[in-house]
Amino acid sequence: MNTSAGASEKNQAAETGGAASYFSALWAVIWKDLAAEWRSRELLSAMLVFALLVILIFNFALELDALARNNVTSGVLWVTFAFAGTLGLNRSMAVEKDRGCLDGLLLAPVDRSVIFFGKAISNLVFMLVVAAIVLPVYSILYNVNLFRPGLMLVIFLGSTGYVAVGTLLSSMAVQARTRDILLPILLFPVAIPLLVAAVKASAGFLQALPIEDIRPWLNLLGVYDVIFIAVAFMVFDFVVEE
Amino acid sequence: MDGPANTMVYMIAGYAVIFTVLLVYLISLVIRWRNLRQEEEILREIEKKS
Amino acid sequence: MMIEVRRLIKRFGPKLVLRNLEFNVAQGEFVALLGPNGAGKTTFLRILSSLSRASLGEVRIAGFSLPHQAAQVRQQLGVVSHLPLLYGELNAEENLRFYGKMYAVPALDRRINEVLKLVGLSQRRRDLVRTYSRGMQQRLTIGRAVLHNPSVLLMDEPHTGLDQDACEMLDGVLREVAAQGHTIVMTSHDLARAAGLASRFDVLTRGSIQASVQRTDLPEDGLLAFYRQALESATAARVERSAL
Amino acid sequence: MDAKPRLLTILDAVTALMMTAATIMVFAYAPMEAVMGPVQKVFYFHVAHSWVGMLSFVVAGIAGIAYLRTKNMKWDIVGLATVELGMVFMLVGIVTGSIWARPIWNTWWTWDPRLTTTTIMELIYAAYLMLRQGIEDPERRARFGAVYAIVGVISVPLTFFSIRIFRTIHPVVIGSGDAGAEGSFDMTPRMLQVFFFSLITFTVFYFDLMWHRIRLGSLAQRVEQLKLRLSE
Repeated sequence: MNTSAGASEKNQAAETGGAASYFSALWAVIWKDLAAEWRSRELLSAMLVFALLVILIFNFALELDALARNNVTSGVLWVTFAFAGTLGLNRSMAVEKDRGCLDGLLLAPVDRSVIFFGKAISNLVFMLVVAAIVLPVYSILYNVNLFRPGLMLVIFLGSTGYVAVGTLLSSMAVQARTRDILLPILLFPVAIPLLVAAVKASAGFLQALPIEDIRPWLNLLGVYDVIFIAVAFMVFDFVVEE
Repeated sequence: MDGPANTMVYMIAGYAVIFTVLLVYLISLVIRWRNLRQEEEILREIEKKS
Repeated sequence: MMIEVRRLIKRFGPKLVLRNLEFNVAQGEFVALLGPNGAGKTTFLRILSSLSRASLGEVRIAGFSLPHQAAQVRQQLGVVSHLPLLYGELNAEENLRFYGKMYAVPALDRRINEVLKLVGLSQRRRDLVRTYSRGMQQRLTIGRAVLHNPSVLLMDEPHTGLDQDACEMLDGVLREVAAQGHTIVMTSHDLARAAGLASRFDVLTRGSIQASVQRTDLPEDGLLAFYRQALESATAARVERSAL
Repeated sequence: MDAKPRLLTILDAVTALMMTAATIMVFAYAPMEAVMGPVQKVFYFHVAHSWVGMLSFVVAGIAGIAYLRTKNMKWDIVGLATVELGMVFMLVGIVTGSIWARPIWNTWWTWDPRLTTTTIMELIYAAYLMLRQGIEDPERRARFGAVYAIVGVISVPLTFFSIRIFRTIHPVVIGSGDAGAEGSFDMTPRMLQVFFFSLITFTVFYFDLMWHRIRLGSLAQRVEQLKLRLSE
């Protein structure tokens, strides 16, 4: 048996092509999520319809007249993203869990962080797609211009932190008996600093406040992203490995 | 008239809350302890029999 | 030895699921792991496949030990569980391509063609997996498991939920896979099915291997008798132990 | 381990003595505050409770890390014990704070950073308990609990800062802080003595309760194991 010789060869290959095979596997995870979603559009359509419904309900609940709108737009947007986000996060993990695909991913000879980052990035894409559709709709419905580069930055930073924590927590939630209700309960309290900062920063850009007033919130968003990506990266192994 | 405000009621309420909650928690500890001991004994009996 | 397991113990809380299990499989063997429900077959297979950790004991696969060299072990393993591990919204080819990238399979396109031919799904390669019958899914699952040419193939009840015809087709695929020199461990509670496939039969009950026999040493139609005897002696041993 | 350890009995006695002493000090030794009157006396125990609540959540994070490193079930019992205690103490902290705020700030509730943060902490640990409830397998329950405790304890300071950027009206008791905050006061030496004595007393009380709660946790674990073994 040439197993040992073959192994050392394989080791060498892993060392030289480590980064390349890491990113090829990472891309494979992202690609299969996006391709599957492109076929069924199950998750995105659910997220979108839900997001639009939330905005509609806010319209009547808050009587979004022109004056009120300026103040609450960022709040309404982030509540919408957060709710639609949990919907997507839950579903995207449940799909893996139900057909045993999570085991399939874990069986692959790749670092666990590939699975985490792959799922997180595809979740991020879903959230950004929802945002990309909600923003123009909101702009038209309420006649406000939401297309400001600052706001885009905030949405990107906020969504990044949200999916980092959300992917970690959803991979725990789907393994619990109460999985359908658990994710928002786990996610919202730890995402509060992120949501506060995102709402405030968005409002700042919408009201065209000077950048000095917005910077603390942007910093907070950045710090949250860095800390929670690092933490999730470190503890994800413990969530998926028995 | 610049003496201390009359806030005696709030003080009493505050300490009443503190001591009540702590007492309730202590009692819950004792009750849980007892129930578990009973359960443990019953289970040990069953284990012996089987 | 392709698989070496020494004094393996697995406990769930206080529950001992595997007790001092010893198990060795040589290169090219096809071992059927038989045993009643709840004997620990699935748990054992999950430990071999690196999805679960042993509480104590030593597991070596293709010379690599678990869990420290899990990545190397995983490269050597193909696993078929009772769930399909396939994505319903992708077609057969895309499923294989995805797993091929995860395993960094070289010359992937050619390999995918080979595998699809092996499991007889070349015609339906572009159909979404969710439209497949249970039998076709199971064949694709096996294709997925052998895609990266693993030296060891682990299968947990691969015949579950299949009708007679599908079982026959699956058996055909399995024989071909075995003929390619893969080492195979398959759990089953269907003795007749296992009898037609495996080269060795091990009985796992009460958390350890109670008996093992080579196909060549088995009398004609003797698997059932052998299996019954193994279970009885295990029960007798337990009664003796508890009487002491 | 069934018999109560001697040291625990001693600790119980010491705690009881200190609690009595602290209570007497608050009512008989601490001077009346000139502006706020008697309600200011709530402050001694209020701060002590909040401090213990904080402490216990930090311990939960540490126990979580320790569990993930060692996989020793003891740390899981410690984690659950400290979360439960933290919830009780923090609840008292919040309620007493609210009672104090009513006459001083003229409102039961303000969205000030400390109040809000502590409330969110309660929610985080309520979620922690719900997560545990949803998982049967003790080993997985411990693992997930540990992960969530770590995530929780990291998010708390961030929550605090995020709300801190809003203007606070909570008095900063130690350090100069924003002196303009309404309801702040200078502590006389006697007040300081009572204050620190309360802090120490409640810290001792925490460790005493932890010991009891860990014993309860071990007992619960034994019972669960017995049940599992019998259901085999």
